[in-house]
Amino acid sequence: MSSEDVLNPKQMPHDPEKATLEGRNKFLAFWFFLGGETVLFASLFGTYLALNGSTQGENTPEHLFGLELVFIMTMLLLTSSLTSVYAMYHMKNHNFQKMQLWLGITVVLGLGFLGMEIYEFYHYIHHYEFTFRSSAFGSAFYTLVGFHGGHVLFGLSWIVTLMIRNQKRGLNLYNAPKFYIASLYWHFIDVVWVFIFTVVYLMGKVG
Amino acid sequence: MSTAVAQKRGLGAMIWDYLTTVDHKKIAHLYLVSGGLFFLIGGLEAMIIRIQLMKPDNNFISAGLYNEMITMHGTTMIFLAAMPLIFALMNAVVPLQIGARDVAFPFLNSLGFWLFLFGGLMLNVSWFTGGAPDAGWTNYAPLSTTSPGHGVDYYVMGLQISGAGTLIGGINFLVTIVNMRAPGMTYMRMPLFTWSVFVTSTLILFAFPALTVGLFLMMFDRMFGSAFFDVGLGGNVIIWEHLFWIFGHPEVYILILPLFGAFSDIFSTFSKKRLFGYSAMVFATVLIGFLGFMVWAHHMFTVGMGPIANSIFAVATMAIAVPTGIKIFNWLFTMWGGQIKMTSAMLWSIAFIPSFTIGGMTGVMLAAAAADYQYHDTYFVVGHFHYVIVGGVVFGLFAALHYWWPKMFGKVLNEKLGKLAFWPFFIGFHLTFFIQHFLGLMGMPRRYWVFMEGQGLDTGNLISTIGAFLMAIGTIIFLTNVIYTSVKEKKVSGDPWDGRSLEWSIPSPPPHYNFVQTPLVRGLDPLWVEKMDGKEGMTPAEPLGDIHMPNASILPFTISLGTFIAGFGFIYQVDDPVWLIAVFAGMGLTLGSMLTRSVKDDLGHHIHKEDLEEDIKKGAGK
Amino acid sequence: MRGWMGKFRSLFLFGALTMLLTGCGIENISALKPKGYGSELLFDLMLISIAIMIFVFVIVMAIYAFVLLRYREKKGQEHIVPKQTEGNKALEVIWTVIPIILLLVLAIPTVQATFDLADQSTQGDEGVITIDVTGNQYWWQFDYSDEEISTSQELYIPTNERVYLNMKSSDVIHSFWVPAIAGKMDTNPGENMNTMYLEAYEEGVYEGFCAELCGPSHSLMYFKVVAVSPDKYDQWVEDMKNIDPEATPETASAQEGQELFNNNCMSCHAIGGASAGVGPNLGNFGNREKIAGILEPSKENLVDWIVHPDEVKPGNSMPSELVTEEEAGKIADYLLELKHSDVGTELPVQNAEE
Amino acid sequence: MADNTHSKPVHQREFEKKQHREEMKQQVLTFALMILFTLIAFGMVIMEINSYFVIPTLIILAVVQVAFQLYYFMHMKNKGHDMVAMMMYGGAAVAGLTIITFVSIVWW
Repeated sequence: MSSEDVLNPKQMPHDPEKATLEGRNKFLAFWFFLGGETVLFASLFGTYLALNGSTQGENTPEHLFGLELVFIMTMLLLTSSLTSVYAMYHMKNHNFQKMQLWLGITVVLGLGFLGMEIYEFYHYIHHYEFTFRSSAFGSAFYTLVGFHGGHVLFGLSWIVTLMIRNQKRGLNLYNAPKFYIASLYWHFIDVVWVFIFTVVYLMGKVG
Repeated sequence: MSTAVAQKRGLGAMIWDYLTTVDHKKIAHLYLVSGGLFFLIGGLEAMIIRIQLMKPDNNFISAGLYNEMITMHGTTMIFLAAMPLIFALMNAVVPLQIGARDVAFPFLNSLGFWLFLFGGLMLNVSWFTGGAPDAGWTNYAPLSTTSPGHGVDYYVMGLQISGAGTLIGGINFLVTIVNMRAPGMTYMRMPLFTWSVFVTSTLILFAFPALTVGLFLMMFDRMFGSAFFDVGLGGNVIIWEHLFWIFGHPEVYILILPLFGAFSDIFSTFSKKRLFGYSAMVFATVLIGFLGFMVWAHHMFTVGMGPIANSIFAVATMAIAVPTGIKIFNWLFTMWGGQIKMTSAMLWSIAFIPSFTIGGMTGVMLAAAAADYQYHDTYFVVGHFHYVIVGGVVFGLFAALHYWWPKMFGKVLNEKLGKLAFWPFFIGFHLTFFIQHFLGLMGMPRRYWVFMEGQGLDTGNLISTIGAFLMAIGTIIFLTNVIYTSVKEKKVSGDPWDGRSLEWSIPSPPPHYNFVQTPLVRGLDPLWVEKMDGKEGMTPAEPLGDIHMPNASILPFTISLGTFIAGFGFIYQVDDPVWLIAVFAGMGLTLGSMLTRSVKDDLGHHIHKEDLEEDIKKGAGK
Repeated sequence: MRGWMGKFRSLFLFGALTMLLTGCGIENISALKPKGYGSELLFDLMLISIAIMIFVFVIVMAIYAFVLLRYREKKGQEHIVPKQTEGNKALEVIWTVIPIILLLVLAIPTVQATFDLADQSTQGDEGVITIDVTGNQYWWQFDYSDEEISTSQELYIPTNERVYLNMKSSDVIHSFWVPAIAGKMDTNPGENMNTMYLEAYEEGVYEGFCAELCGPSHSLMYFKVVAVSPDKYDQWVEDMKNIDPEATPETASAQEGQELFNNNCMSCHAIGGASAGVGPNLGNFGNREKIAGILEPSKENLVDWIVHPDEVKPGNSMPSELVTEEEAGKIADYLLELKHSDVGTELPVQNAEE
Repeated sequence: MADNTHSKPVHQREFEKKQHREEMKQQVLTFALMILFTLIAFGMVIMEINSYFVIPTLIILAVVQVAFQLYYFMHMKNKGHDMVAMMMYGGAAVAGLTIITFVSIVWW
């Protein structure tokens, strides 16, 4: 298949994201990258678990965390995972406009999550004077959750860039893999969050 | 762009070509040159260390400078010399061995190189800006977190940048090997070098993230006041040791496995026999990679992990001797009954077997956790890992370079000079490092700036220093050979060694699309199979047609340059917030380049059938 | 031979190995001349592993030599194509199974020794000595908490008794290593404390090292372990307990030195009594084998060290030129007179001979 | 490769659409279960049940949720994911070892 065909939106196969060699390469590479990310986050989780007792005072996990906010954040992120599944569903049915719509909803939910996380950090810093520098627990907490937040931010910018760039020309074999791996990334962010709310917040609350 | 046009151009155009190239063969050249340069720098540092230790109470360099030397020697040799030289081989050979026209992600391939280079440059800039890192290549906290000056900051930023490059390279080769194999090239028909690159890339994928995290924690502690390794605020310094070795031990296998693969190819080619026990070799490679992840804590036996953890890691470590032993015997039996041809490449490989066996043996001795209470951090360990890394990796690099040099540059390295370089290096190597085992047990700890008179260490250290000079002479002869060959030697055919694998079925150096037509692979050692059937070359698996190739791009360079600039910003913003400008400018350049790459369609170009026919007439078809 | 491997020593290979290895190194430094329980145990473990490894090496080299001699390509044979053997199941099983057995043979004593050296069962029992070891940049502090004695650089222990060490660091990671008596153990900062034990068989002055890179003067962080008979040890404890830091020295110069010392040095150092904290406790200084762990005990060297500590041990925290050279001479006179206990001074210092 | 880009017969397209709908149903069900698990997890912590029971349960719930994400949302259950699964298992193994290490032998 020539590269001109790749940009022709009319010829869409069943799995547009894996129809070209380039697409298959991207698909595989991205999964491998996620395998590496697993180790990256495991190292951060390990560090957090080793240090979450080193609170140097009363700012302990039990004392700090409020579950209401975390619950809403979890719901937002879980839902955004479903909406990006919807987006991919429409991609496979070659319905570009609906895909864009659902991606848009995903982005809005993601922004909501990010906003609440920023609020949470702000709250800890100003209300409890619990900062990155105040104890080893503080460093580990902000690093782990912050790394995840950074991933959310990057994921959002990525999806938005893709949406804007391809708004006019629709779905084709060149950009389908890009959309697909962006959605994989978004799911992975959710995977990490499941462990964060379990290990950091819920287990922190249990003590 | 046709290949004919690309031949004659000026120096500026050539530099621009290398800055923007995405061709795996040219990227191999880049890795080779920069890795070779760092190898010389690291070697120079080693010589300074050996001169300082030539006699007791020596005062050749100061204590602080000595610590910088050992730190930079280790860091340079591992990250900036051995790794890129291996990447040079991977780039030069793997796509050819599997019958591919390029790697899966040519753009990322180039990005990986430039990140590595800028990371390496960053580390070495520290010499000129008030002191190199001085906490050892292992950079243990809190010595590293409390080290004054910016040396350790350079370590952190330099390794972070080059580490990102390595990770990208690793993923790239994984996908290349999984997706880009020619028709008929099943996994169990891949040459052992390709197999070992596959396993190595997997190790890179899982090992480097741990280093990334470790370096981030170190960076946060040093530059942003966090408390991971600050015991005063509840930090724990053992975290760094674990993260470092979770990365660091697989790193050792990342270094040695590709060269195991190269040795397998070399032994088989120069014995004119197929590799003995091919499937056992593949299995052993995978097993070594797998076990490589379970043994990192044997670097930490004296940390105080307790007898249970120490015993578990001791036994797991010993287990690695089994697959390694399988490999040694399979190599020996590959030669058994063969027609051994003593080329320079083979000479280095032959020398590797006893050297590496000794390294492996001392490795098993070190694995005995309790006995390690005596060996740990002494010259015994220094002797051991140099037997593995020089006797394995460096010998392997020399062997592989002699073997694949004609494929990379079209000329066989001069054999006489090749053998002349071998002997001083080989003898010097054993002189330098064998005695160190004894020095260690006689009471010489590692990383000692001076040793005292009257400790019985004088003679051993002097012998060691003499050996180091011999190794330097060997290296100089090899460099001479490279220059001599490029000036004097004649071009050779595509298959100077009577090769067995696919890379020897195409001209040397290969055209930039490698294969005019993708070959059809009909068995292990595909070219040998065809030769035995009396055929000239490979049977094509596709009709002659247009070839799709990726476009060159300057963006990998600018992305990496951005991280380089931002790195300085991060280091110096501690002193003066003005440097944050550099952080933002650098990140801006990096992210801007990434955005450009993302929104600008790059569909590559085609080489047309007519041009290919033209090339075939000139001999590209063979 | 007290080691559990003693019986096997008489076997030829082990005997030869023992002879060969114990020829290496200097008495009271080398790990190859074990003088204590730990080092002997580890030396035996080394012998077993070396013997197994030599066995393997000999086999590999025999095949290697045969192959290289027999299968070199000869002139006129260039066109012969050798038989392309795929492999050999039986052989491959053999060289998988035999190494596994050999490794098991090694693994069992390894695990035994590892647990043996981690044994702390008698710690805290009546009469069992525990000493707190603290690594500092670049000196060692030894606190005998039961006796309220604090010393530095020289660790006194009784022979043939198990002495426990509780080890930590006040700054960066160090590693405590006395090759002739025991192995080594890291001293970690923070709350990660390690415990090991020493048991010396013979009286002697044993060399100790820091074995973990700890800064510019890492290689100058020597210390001594002075093993004396239990009686002499009790005498030493008695002497050290009775140190009177106020005692007036004999010479006038030393008396001036005492005053200078009290005014300039006491904020970091102490003489006798409990631990000094910042700098080493200088009790019994006049009887030390070495100044600062590395210099011969002469007035000249001591003055040099007091005035220019950074030239002797780069990067250490003692301030330079705190006193003039003349004042330092008086302080040196004072310090070199501090001979609180003669115990151990009669033992030969191994470094003199070679 | 080229053949599946040409226009397909209508019935095949219908079949594929139906397939997608089926899969979508599964995914919505998965989502519902994930929400349920989350509710249980939060509920247990809010009700302050004995922590010896809660912590293992929380971890199991999280692992199951993550498996749902990977296998259903990210399609790891589908064909052509062998290599993917291998690498994810590899990553998970290293991740597990790392975490076990950090909760056991980075001692105090």
